[in-house]
Amino acid sequence: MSREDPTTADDTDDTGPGADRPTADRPPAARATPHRASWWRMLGRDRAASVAAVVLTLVTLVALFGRLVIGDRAQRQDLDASLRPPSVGDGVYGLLGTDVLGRSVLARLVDAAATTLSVAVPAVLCSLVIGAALGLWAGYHGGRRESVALRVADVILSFPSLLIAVVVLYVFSPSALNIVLILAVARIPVYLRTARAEAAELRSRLFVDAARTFGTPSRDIIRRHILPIALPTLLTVATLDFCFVMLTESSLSFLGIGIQPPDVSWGLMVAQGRQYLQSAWWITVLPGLAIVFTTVSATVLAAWARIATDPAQRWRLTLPTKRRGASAAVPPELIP
Amino acid sequence: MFPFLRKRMISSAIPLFCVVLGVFFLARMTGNPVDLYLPLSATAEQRAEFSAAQGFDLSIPAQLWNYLVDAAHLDFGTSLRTGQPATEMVLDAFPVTLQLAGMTMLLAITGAVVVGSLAAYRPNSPVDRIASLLSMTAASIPDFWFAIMGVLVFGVSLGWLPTSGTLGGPEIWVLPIATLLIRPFGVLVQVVRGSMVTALSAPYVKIARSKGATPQRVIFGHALRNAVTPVLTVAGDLAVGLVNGAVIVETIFGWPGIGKLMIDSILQRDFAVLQAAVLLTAVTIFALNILVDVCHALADPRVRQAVPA
Amino acid sequence: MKSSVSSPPPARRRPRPTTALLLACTVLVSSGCAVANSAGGDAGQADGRTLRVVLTQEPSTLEPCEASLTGTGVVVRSNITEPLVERDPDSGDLRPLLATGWTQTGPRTWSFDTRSGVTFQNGEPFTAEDAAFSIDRAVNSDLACNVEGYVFGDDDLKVKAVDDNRLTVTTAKPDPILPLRLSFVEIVPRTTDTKAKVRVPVGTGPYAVRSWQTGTAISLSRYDDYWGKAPAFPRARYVWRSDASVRAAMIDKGEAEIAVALDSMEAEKDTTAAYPNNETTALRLDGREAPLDDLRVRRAIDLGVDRQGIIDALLGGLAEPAGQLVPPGVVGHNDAIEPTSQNVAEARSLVKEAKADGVPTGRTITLVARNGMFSGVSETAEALQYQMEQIGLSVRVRMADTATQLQYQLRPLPKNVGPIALLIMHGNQAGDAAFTTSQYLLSDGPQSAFGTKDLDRRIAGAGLLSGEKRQKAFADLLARQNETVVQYTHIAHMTGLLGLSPSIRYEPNSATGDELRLAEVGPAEGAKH
Amino acid sequence: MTTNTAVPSPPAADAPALDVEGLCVDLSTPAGRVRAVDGVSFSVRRGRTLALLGESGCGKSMTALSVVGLLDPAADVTGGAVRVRGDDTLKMSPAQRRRLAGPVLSIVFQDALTALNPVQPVGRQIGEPFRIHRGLSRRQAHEKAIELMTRVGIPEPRQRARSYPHQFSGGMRQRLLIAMAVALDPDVLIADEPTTALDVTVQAQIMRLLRDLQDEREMALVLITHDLAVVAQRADDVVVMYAGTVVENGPVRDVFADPRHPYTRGLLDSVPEHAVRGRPLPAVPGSPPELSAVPTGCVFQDRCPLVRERCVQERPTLRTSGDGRSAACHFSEELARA
Repeated sequence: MSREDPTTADDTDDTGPGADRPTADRPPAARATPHRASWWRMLGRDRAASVAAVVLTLVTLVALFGRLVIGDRAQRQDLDASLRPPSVGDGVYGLLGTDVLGRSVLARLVDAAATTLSVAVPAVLCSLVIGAALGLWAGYHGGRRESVALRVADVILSFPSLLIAVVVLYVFSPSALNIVLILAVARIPVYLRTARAEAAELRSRLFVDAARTFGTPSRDIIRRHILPIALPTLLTVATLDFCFVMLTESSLSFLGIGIQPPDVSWGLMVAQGRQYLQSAWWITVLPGLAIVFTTVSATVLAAWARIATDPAQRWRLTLPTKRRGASAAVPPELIP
Repeated sequence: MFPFLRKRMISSAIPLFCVVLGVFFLARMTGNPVDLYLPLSATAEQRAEFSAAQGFDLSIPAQLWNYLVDAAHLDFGTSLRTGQPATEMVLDAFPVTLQLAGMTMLLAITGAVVVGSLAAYRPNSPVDRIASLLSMTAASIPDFWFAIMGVLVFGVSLGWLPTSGTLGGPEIWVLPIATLLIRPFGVLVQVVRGSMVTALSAPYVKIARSKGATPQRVIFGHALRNAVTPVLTVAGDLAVGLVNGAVIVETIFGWPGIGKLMIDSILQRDFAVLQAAVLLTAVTIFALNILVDVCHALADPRVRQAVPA
Repeated sequence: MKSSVSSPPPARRRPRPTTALLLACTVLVSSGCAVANSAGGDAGQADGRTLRVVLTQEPSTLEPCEASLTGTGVVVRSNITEPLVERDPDSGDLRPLLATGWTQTGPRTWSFDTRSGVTFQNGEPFTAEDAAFSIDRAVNSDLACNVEGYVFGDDDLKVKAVDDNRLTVTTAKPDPILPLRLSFVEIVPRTTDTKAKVRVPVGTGPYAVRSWQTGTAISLSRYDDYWGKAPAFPRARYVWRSDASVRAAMIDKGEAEIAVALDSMEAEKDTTAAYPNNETTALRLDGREAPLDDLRVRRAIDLGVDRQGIIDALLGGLAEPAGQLVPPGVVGHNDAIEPTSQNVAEARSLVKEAKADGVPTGRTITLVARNGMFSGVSETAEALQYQMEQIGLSVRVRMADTATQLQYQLRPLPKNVGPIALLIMHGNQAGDAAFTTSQYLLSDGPQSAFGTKDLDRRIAGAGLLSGEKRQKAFADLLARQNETVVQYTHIAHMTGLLGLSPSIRYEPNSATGDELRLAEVGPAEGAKH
Repeated sequence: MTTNTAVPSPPAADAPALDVEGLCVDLSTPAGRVRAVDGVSFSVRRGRTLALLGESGCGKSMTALSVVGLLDPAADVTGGAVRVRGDDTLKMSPAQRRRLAGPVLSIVFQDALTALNPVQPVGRQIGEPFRIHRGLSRRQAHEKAIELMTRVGIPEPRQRARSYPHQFSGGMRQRLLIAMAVALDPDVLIADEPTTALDVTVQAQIMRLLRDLQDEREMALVLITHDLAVVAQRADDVVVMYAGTVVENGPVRDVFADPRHPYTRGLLDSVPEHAVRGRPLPAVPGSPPELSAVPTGCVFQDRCPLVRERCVQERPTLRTSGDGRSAACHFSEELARA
């Protein structure tokens, strides 16, 4: 368990947490409001995190509404306009150049944002929900259920996920849905293990014991007492998993079985553009940058959110960056 | 330690059996390879004959039984593609990938410990920011893209390294390892940094400093070993993920490793080789998991004590 | 003065795990070097004596009777083993090789004189007995050789060595192109295994297999007792890289002298050479499924495709628009057929017309293509998809692997998959349209989706003719398919792109993709030897 | 072997072993930078015990950490001097400071479980100062560790030296921590709430051990605590802190008998006649100000029963009276008379 022990902050630095620290005479409920208000302020104080938030918001907006703006521009081919370099002279859609089929790279980036997110988000959510549910259940109950769940995770992990993807996608057609399912299944063990570890540690805590003696059903204990504590870690892992999912999807495209045309994803663009690396860098570099920017932003924001949701560390975020002490960029639980 | 190892091995048996079963069905899912191996105009009789010779005409349970019996004798059959024993092909390819992955993990862990510790020692210093940004970027670069860039830049433009292949001196290792390395390295730097930051803010580190310990002593003598547990876990999972990376790297650089062998045997519907390769990989992954647990126990006396329980 | 003792000697301070790590490191490095060294025996340096060729993939086997598989043939044919007769890739004429001459002695019987003074690489002399054995082994055995199915169909041949230098071959039906068919049979010594395929062959060719490091390289060395002209390079080595940019990089870097199948955008480099490779790409429309069962829709697709645009943008401008399945130079090629030029308006109106007649033109057509079929295949599929949608059809692309694509390509065709437009690439290596028509145009041809009785009859008839008549009959039936059947939307006669190091001299020809004759490669003028 | 030649030689007997003067520590908080320690001064001689007394958050731990140079990155020393053997440690390079850490200055923390490295055998940790400062071999350091463990009363030290922290009870762990701190006979030992986490009987043992060690080694002891009883029994002098400032100091006996600051007085008044050791600091009505909202006038004005107009306007300075005592109250004389 690597979460910083709250006592650490207390005995070394008893004024550190300052105003945000709960004091005995202030009921916890009263604390909620100022905190919510200070989220923005905390975000604003952290330049990296605010940039990351802006990038992610932008990506999300583009993914949600981009297609409405570009219409069919992402699909519109013009073989005569093949491989035009980025220029300001060809209107908005020529800004980032064209690909080999004469399609606007800008429009394709926009279109691909939606596809990329519509693969990555469901895949991550599926594995998060299933993995976390199984893991919490296993970890809370322990014993045989725990070892069965862990062994299942072992089995899934020991199949190379890329190969399963290749088999399934070649055998059943390589649809976006199949990609989502494959990636979701492949990542379940990660959440399962993380959730189990958290639940196993928490199950012996006093408040869980207390709940149990009151006859609370275990389902409710898990939901009300264990899940909220395990959630920040799980969410961090999930955020960082976006990176994995996007990269794997890209690798699948490299092998020719990722997203199928006419759909387009960033990974597919990188994979298809790689052969033009020397002659038309923009086709492959720009979507690659989109992946990098999005995942780096997600990582930065995840690290920030993790500290922000940890009462023992939150205060650090309110400091100017220069003197922020122990802020873990990535929690140790991160399992890519 | 030994009862622990024994227990882990026993508990691996059932999952491994599941893998054996899973591999079988995975391979069957890819369909009958008859089209690939017979002439385009092969007659129905020829097809039937081929299927019979390969045992594909039997019912699935019967095929499964034969496979299990043979597997119990460590006989995984003959490659359809090359006619060689599958076991032999797999064992030829395995060391290549193992060395590639081993070197990669070694370098990734060593590099990540150094860089991550430096970053963690002065959080939010320029060193830390650069290290964090670079590691996050490294972790999100598509590996095939990096590989091809590497070939073009270091192989062709600069001419420092061979473009690909396994023929040559130690320099042939650079690009494949670098390609495999970027993601684990990027991720591990962040993990090391995170857990080192936690460890370095722990009271025992303050105590060590109060004894006059130098920064090196503080980092390597005190904090690192406490920070190592999450690093080990993540490193173990990353090592498992290297199989995926190996598929890409070996494909691009023409390395005769197990990743290439597996993808080829899928594309060629070479069941025997696929089964043997996946099984060997799975066994390795199980062994790796056990190794990670052993390392946990070595690193942390509290885990060691809990083991017999 | 400063205290020197505050930090104890580093060696003592190092925790044990570090030591273990270092140890592991050493072991790994040393074992790594071991592998590198073991593979490095064949050193990959440019020594001017070794011709280094980079292929797309490792041949699965070098069995000569599989030589009609491109991967195997490119290494084996005319390098390690040789046939009795060879086809000149430029003129299409047959030339004697291990046979010095041949005559048709009866309607179904041919007689071949074999060359004397030829020895196999194992030292045994070549006789007609070996030729008979090789034909028997490839065509009549249970080995299920690829040559058998591809070239000879189901019928067995009767082969007899009359004496050491003459053999007779009798076919079940009259076969005017038997010598052409026999140009696909590679001759092996009679001691070759008849029960199983061999991995490493022995032949009479200019090079013999020296070693095959599985997964890494195949090395050949010059066969000193070769009966013909000795090749320029004493050694040759094949390696394989599946990524085209890596193959191109190896030429640029000087790590290989020849690289096959480069991407078309490398065409502008002066280290590349383009050559027509006899391959033709086409969309095979499954006329059994609506809306493709309507002739107007098929014709509309043919009209909707922008061949020149695809060639210029995606195929590096190297290919030629196609109007038929066989390229020029093949017997049966119809010079009168013009490639359809794009006419979107007409195509649209045809689709509209069909729709008005109740044809479900909105039904989604699946465009199946194979990864790695040619450079730019997925972009081509996307272009076709777009162009088909432009004329009012609904199309999705499915990129498949070889095995999956074969299921769509070969009979029995998959059921319940809806209308399929299959991107095929057909290579007529033999130079006679009979090989094409019987496979792709016959209603029940192994690679044909449908046909008409009329066309079937014409195919059968043409196959029995020879000379000018044969040419005309096939040419007519190819035009006929374009008018009445339109199973194929022809796209392009393809061009292969070879990477050639400046240090060598080689003229690729239309057969290069199937048999890369190392003996024809020489050092460049002025290059040091 | 070598000696710690870089460390300044011990000062004259009557010079203070530790002299803190006008120490100011700023802390970055959500509300901006605040002054967590504001002009704290005190000094302590060898063999003497000084108690830093105050409620949680009054800055006493931060004062201690600044003295040993272990402040959190969020905090900065912005002024003052910490003189050890006559030299200001705040002006030293990290390397110079490291040379002091252990042989001159040493600290004991409250929570011995987290203060001991969980993955190292305790013997190794206790022997570490010898390895760092005296250059002893691992074996020699181990022997020294065993000696020290014997001294602090660990039974079977030879066997237990190879055990790990989690295998010891809380009291034993505190003993180990103390052993580590006194390993090199420091001039000054700072004990930051050394007994808070322990139960009452163990507390007494630990305090006794500390006293014995202090007597034996002639250390100056800075005892940070909020336990009045401990101060009364153990300390020679006391510094009472409130909201980052010193409100009163002087010999314990005098201060406790006759507090000259209303805060001290409040503390003492709230204790029953015979205070039970280990009782938390008794409540003075109200709570200390947030560091971000320390009033401009007297820091204690919000809770002071004697607050007047002047207290709001003007912050009282620490005024020294002739008897070695000082207090930061405009009306300390008044209080003394009362």
